[in-house]
Amino acid sequence: MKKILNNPVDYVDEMLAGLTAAHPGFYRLHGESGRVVARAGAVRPGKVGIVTGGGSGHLPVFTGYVGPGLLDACAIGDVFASPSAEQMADAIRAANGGAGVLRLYGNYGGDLMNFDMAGDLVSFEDIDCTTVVLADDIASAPPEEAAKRRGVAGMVYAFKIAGAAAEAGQDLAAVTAVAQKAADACRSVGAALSSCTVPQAGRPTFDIAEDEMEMGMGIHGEPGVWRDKLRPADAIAHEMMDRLFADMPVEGARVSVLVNSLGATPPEELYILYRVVKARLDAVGATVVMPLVGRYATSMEMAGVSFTLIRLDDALEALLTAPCDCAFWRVG
Amino acid sequence: MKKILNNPVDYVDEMLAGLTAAHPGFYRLHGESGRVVARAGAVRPGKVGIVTGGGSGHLPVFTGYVGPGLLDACAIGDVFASPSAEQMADAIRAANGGAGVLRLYGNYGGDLMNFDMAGDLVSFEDIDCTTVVLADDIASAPPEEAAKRRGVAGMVYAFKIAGAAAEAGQDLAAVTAVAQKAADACRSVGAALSSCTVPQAGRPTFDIAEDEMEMGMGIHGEPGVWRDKLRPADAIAHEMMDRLFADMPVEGARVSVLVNSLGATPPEELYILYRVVKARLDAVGATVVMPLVGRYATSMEMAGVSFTLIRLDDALEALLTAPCDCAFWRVG
Amino acid sequence: MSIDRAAMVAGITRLTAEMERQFDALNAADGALGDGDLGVTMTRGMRAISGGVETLPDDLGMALLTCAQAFTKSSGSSYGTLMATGLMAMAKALRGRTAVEASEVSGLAALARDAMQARGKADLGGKTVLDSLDAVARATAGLGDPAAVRAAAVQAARAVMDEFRDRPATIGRARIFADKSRGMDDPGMLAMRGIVEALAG
Amino acid sequence: MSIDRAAMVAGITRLTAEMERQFDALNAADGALGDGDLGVTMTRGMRAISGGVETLPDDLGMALLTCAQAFTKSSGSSYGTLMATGLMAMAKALRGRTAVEASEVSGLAALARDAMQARGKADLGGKTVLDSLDAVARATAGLGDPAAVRAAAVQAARAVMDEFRDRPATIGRARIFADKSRGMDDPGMLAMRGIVEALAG
Ligand SMILES: Nc1ncnc2c1ncn2[C@@H]1O[C@H](COP(=O)(O)OP(=O)(O)O)[C@@H](O)[C@H]1O
Ligand SMILES: Nc1ncnc2c1ncn2[C@@H]1O[C@H](COP(=O)(O)OP(=O)(O)O)[C@@H](O)[C@H]1O
Ligand SMILES: [Mg+2]
Ligand SMILES: [Mg+2]
Ligand SMILES: [Mg+2]
Ligand SMILES: [Mg+2]
Repeated sequence: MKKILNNPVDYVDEMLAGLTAAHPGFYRLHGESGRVVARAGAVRPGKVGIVTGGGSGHLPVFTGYVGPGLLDACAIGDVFASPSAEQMADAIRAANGGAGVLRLYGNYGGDLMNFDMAGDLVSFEDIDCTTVVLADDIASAPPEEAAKRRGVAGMVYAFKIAGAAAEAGQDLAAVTAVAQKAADACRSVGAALSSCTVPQAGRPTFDIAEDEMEMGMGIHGEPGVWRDKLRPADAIAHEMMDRLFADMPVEGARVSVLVNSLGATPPEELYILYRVVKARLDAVGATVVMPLVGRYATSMEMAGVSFTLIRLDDALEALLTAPCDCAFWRVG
Repeated sequence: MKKILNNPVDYVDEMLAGLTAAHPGFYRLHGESGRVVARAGAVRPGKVGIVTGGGSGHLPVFTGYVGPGLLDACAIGDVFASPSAEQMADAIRAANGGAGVLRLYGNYGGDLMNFDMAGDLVSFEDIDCTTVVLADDIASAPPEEAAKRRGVAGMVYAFKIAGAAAEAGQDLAAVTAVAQKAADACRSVGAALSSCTVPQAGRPTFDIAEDEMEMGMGIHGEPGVWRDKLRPADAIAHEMMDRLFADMPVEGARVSVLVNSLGATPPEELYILYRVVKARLDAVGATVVMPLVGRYATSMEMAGVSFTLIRLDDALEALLTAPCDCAFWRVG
Repeated sequence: MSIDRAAMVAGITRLTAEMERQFDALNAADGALGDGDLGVTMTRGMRAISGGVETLPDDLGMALLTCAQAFTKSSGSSYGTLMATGLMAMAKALRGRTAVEASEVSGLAALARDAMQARGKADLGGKTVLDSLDAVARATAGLGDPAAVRAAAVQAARAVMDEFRDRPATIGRARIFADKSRGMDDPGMLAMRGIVEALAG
Repeated sequence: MSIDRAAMVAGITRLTAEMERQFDALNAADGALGDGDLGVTMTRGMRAISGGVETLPDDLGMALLTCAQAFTKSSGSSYGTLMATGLMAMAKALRGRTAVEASEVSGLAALARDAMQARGKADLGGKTVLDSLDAVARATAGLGDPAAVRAAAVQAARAVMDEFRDRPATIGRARIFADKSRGMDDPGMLAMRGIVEALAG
């Protein structure tokens, strides 16, 4: 896939320059590194802060979800690379309103170490930090090793729910608990059809034949559960729903579902898939609340799709449907 | 590019089934053909209706923009093919609140003939129709032949502005006049990096080498002004701005600008381009109102970008920034 | 020997069969520079008309209106809409009539041509179906004998193809490839030749 | 002959030069199964430390803290963060001291190893930098003579590579290709061998 860029080393900084120039009402750069985006307004004293961070190349994840009812700040790494601990510490400082800060991010080795280190760095500044890590990708480890699973699009639900709790004035323990509850209630599975190119690498991250797809592949090209000929949309959707249902039964439950494009796959195809998703949920008596269909967590120009299912209770549902706003998503 | 689909002949109908299932609060299918989408609610008596129509494969264009403050109904053709006159007539009927209906669509031969024919069909039912056709693609004909230009992403601004005028209770003549003013104030130019595949054709619409791009190419692969090696992002952005400025000077004006992905090109790259767009507008003393950066008018999985510039006066600006809502875009 | 409902139904039957036969040829001709759907457009439209042939009224105007609607319903392609436009123009002229003479064919072809020109805003001489209709209208002008009208129409629809073959396309997607289009038949003219031949029987 | 600020600065200078030399080799080793940035991580970190060498305090604890921060600022890669973690652990232990004896090297290596293990949550024996540090800590335990400590450390950092080469990777992206990784050196262990060699002088 061809990319529109200048010098690859400037990709992320130029992207952030454009993002903040286009949406000054939502985002501002914070700190010296140029790699922390915070909400445009000042931090509300007494509000619990929520920070995230991770590699670039996943817009709207991570940076895009900074905004009212969502995140307070985000540390931004190079494409598919963790930001530094110092940048994460800066994001925590930007999010600090004196009531503590929740670190909410995906389960990847580098990010874990760096957010822990960032916590050490800010502990000298009397900022209380808690951690919730998303590990929603069921294809990345079996249920017995659920803690080893990668974090993928489930992040979007966790950001939304934790963000609403913080906005509502809940304290750090309560925000952390509800974020953990949301993370635990999410299951995702993806299928990739094509690769994408990390600008500084200059060539596709992985190879996949013109008529192949890979079920369960990760958002950086991590191996999935099978690779085979491209199947019809309905067959793909059914298998993904089978896998989700096997991991988390939702009979009679209230759920939300995210049918997410990994980037190049157009909304037309997402809607074709959504027919099956909805029919399968109807068939087990699940009620769909606020379904999301679109590009919520991507890998640049990768073609493919992921489904994320979240099982709701009253508290989660109220927080999910509460207002939020950012340049990429708005609820309420 | 690989596609997630079932039988290609069902692509559009399955897409519409999914779209209406996912967003029943916004969209409903109207009429017998299964190819007309109308707003979920009833038509407000006395409100001017606005209909559009065209080929599928451009989401959110056309169907996506049905909603409060935007369109009332849309007739949907096969991928890149005009809907039938009968379907357009049905869309007009769905949009009719007794105050007349504006047909607002892009300058393509088949659509023109069919919307005219549709007007003949509904004229027996005492529905007054007016027409405004978007012809904003400056690469498709020189200024002397501006009426021959194709309609592209400028449609988004025209939908927004006309929709706000209709919502505000303006009469058919006024809505038509302001839609025409918006159409006249829009200029677009695009650059394509890769093709896309019409499902029933099964192969890419056009060929372009792995290291090439085409400046000015149309959204169905119509030839542009040059094809050459892929250039750096800033060079592409500068040339596109040069071309827009040459066609419509905006010194000191208030403008809005849409930096639009044709599909596969990710938002990261759009923001890299937006830096230059904003700097060029600043340099001529233009004030940017509500810039739009994202996927507003696409060609499925085509890689590439288009810029649309609209020159605003007070009336256009007020209508542009008025509230609107649909599954893909929300203002206010 | 004037044209009445029975003659029209017979013509429809022949034309439907002819379009089925030419399905691939018309798609291929359109696919060379366009979207390749002309065979689809014509077979869909004719099948819809044939399917409703039992209930066609004796009023030839009303019958042609029904035929026109079959095209507006079944297709959004240019040719379908132009066919509907031409049929509607003739329908208006024949409203209330149950028979039409061979001597009127020329005038009806001209009516269709003009309505289609108004709708499609193309010029005569642009290598489109308009040029076929124009040739038929001119070749049959002044003739009254049914056999003579038939022969002149078929001959004109064929000859006009040779006349335009080497000109560049001026309409639709094919216009973009104007140079390439020289030496190729316009698909709409090709379809009209088949229509005229089938109706002439 | 204990290790003081001057010895530390000399070690930093040698290590910085060594990492520049190994830039391509470390990137390539990491690039075989990982993201290929290990040379970048080490040269960036060492350049930052070298750049601030003039203002390093005499307090070895504070000096090591400064070194740790150079890594937390310059890189988000795992190895940089692990380096910072190890340096911080040693910094805490040496707070207020201006000299350290060779006999303490083993204990400091063990401190770093344990802190890095706590941070990265990997197991010993997993073919990572932890195993290099563990080998150094064990090989130097009970030694007090500076030359003997140096020799034992270098020898251990080299020998551990041979010991682990044929085992599968268990950490990071390389773990995904565990089978492929047999027979290949772990890039983090490779970097640690260079670090130990350079510091040993
Ligand atoms: N504006 C027009 N005026 C006259 N004839 C036209 C016009 N547009 C198309 N045609 C005729 O229709 C034929 C193409 O029809 P069709 O395949 O239905 O077009 P499309 O699929 O592009 O809508 C052309 O060969 C030409 O003869
Ligand atoms: N969790 C961990 N525990 C111990 N060592 C680790 C861990 N993660 C990485 N390493 C070491 O770091 C090396 C890779 O470092 P680096 O290239 O910086 O990783 P990445 O670029 O994937 O963040 C590995 O070879 C291994 O020795
Ligand atoms: Mg065609
Ligand atoms: Mg067509
Ligand atoms: Mg690495
Ligand atoms: Mg790295």
